[in-house]
Amino acid sequence: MSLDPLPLCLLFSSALFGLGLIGALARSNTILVLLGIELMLNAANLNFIAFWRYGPATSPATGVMFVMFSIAVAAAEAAVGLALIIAVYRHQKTIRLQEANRLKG
Amino acid sequence: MTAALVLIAVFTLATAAVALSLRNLIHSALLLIASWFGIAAFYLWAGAEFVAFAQVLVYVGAVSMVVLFAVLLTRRSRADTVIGPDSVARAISAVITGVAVFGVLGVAILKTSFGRLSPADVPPLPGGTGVSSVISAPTATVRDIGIQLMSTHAAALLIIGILLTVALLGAVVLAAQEGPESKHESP
Amino acid sequence: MNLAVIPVAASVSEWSDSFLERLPLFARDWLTSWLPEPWRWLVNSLLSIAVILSVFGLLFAYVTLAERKILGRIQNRPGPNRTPIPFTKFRFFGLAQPFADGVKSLTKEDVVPRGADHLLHFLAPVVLLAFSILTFAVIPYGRHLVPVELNAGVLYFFAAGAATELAVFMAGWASRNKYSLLAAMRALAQLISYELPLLLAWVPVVLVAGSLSTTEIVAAQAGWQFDIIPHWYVLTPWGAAGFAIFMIAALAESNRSPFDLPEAESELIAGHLTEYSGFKYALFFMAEYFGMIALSGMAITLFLGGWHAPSPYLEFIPSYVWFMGKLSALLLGFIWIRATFPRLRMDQLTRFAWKFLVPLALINVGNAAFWSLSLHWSGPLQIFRWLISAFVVVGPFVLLGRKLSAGVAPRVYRYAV
Amino acid sequence: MLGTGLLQGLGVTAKNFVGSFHDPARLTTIEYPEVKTKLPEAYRNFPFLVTENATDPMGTLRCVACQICEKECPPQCIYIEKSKDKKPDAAGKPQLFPAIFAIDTSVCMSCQICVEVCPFDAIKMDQVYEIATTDRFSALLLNREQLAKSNVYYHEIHPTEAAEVDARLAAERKAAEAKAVAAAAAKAAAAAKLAAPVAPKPPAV
Repeated sequence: MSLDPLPLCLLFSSALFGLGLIGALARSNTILVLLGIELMLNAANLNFIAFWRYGPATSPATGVMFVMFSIAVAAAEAAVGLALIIAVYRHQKTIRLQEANRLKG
Repeated sequence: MTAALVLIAVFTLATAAVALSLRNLIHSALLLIASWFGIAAFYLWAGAEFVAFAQVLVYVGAVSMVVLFAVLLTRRSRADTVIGPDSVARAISAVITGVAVFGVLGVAILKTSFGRLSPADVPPLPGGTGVSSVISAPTATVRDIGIQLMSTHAAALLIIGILLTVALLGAVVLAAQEGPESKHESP
Repeated sequence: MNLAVIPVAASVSEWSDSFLERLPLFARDWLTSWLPEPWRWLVNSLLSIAVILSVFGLLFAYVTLAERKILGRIQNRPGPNRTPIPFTKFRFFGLAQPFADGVKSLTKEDVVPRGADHLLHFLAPVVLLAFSILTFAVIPYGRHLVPVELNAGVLYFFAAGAATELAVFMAGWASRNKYSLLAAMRALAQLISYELPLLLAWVPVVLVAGSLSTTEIVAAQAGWQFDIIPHWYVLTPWGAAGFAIFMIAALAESNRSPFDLPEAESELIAGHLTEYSGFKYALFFMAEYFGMIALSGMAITLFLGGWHAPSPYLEFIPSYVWFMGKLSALLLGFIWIRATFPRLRMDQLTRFAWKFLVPLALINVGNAAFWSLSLHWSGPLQIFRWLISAFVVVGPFVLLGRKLSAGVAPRVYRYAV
Repeated sequence: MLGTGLLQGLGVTAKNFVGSFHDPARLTTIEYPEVKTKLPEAYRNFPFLVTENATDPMGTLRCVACQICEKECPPQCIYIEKSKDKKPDAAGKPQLFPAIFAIDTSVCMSCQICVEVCPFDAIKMDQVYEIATTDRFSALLLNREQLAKSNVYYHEIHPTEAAEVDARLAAERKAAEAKAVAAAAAKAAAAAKLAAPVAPKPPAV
């Protein structure tokens, strides 16, 4: 096992990605599924920063830029996703994914 | 340096794991916020302080509030925040999938030689002392980020602005209470 | 009043290295001189943390006393003046009052509702206090006194401040009291509404100063016109508007009167603090005052020239004294406002934020952009620049103000002459 | 314009603040334990017994233990035991006096009926208000010694009323003296007429 920072960062981010995946697949509460996806997005951001810091030299702030846009997109995603959850709840009175299985509102 | 990284990683992963396995939704959400703090700490550790503060501002300040409000708005009683256990088969298959993905990624990372990128191979800068701290150590000052945003990434910035506006309007439209005429439809 | 033509020499005054100016540094070095070199750095950091905590802890204690005394004087009463020095008869105008309050709140019973979420109930005040103390790290207290120099200091300040909302939610939810929860939701609505004008109010400063670092923002406000008019941002049209918006939003963010309806001690029980007692309540109280002090410090840094003296003839007074003087003045303003204005209603509060402050703050950003674009204007064009900028502030203010107060009959103040 | 009212309000509070330092008419607080407010003359709470002489309070009580107040007291908070012997009062007449005079202030309702029915102006209403005690039984039961207060004190707390009472008492005493003198003179005349060997007796009531 090497102790270089770059592989460690990448392992960290892939572990976080795996956790987010487990959460998104295992839980049936929509909010938790959304949060799992949010974690996976964050894991991807970690990779960008890790490569920006230790990867081959690119133009000065590309990794940082990417993460910033990604955070903005994540914020939009969270807002719309949670609004969808509230809309679903209003129609179906539940946010368990198994029970929210009708196409008709 | 590495010890700090390991500490941050353990904190982030532990809070995330506990958050995703807890049955109390509020506790899950709060622990996830702690996990987001851990990620911000990682950004700080990596020297991207602007991103770290943006992460805290956006995730802890805004997304957390949206999540907590959503949890509170989608329950009928206080007991609803504690959700029942999910099916075991599902959980096991999810864990298998997640571990498999992590395994594949991990093996790939460990097998890859990052070659000239690893700090040992980078010639120390003149006057530099610590090897790992000076390797490329890219700096992204706020000024750099601002200039980049306004020149190279100007189009992306505009598109993000439009995206955020559309997301705001969409969220409002989706979550807005329907008019009184559709009231009789709801059970 | 051209900000670009500050000679660099003017910002480095003869007093910048005077003994008084460096006194805190000397004191620190003297205290740590016996330590071996590698430890000195750590002890220096710990020492500055200890100094900040004790100075602002004491300031908190005496601001509460000053608040009660000044409120008393404004209502024509003497205020608390009884508490003697312990075991003596010397009262000194009740200067021991804050410590008596502290002992009282420490020894009070800590009541936690049976159904409460004990861990979160305990964590809420701790989180709030921790984050409000974190905000003290980036404020430049004096010429040589900046605890942490961050490239994105202003952003750090507001990121650390964002966690207060979390604490409010935790307090309301963990109490297991529906009134607490409702009040926490109302408090969150207020905090989020006023976060926006607060953030927009400092954008013009960053735009003109060209930096997010607090030290550089202070340095950009150095120098004087004709040796009497300082180059502080508050003395420009957009700066004055930004300062006013910032202070109003700061009032709301720190739950101060007239925006204190999350707590509203005379009407509601105590909002999200209903189920808190004893020292936990004291921690909330402390965090509220720390937040107020930190926001005032940030306002000084952004708009009031930081630690700069208002005139070169007054520079012999060390910079940290100037900072503390400005801080005291702003805190006095907070108290004065609390004594004067009645509490707003919830709908008035949010309408004021979204329909008045946010548009004004957005217009102000444009105004600052115009200001920094017209930096090179000279001669009579400068007067023109001032007029345009002032008009962009006053015009929307009058129009929006008329719209805001439309439908409200002119009030007759029977008792206020 | 928006905000002018706010500025006006700030002006008012600022004026109050400054005024409270130099204008004593504004700062009306009386700092209680050191400075006590002057109570209105008609203020009353619990009764006390008037003595003529502060140096010998028990010897100069006006009370003659007639027990009218004890009978009239609605909550029956007064308890009196008559003395066995008589003592001369202020006018020099031998009178009974209360061997025990106790008022239970936990029962007294400050109705002042005892004062109104007293034919001797011996019981009056007091103005003390610092009467908190740590013992709610015996400490609230005031005895003769605790109740006795001098006429001078009465003048201090109810000056007009006390002056009236004094004037009336003085007039009564004068009338009584005049009557006594007249009676003595009549007696002397009768004695002279009879030329009786019996010595004149001191005048009875």
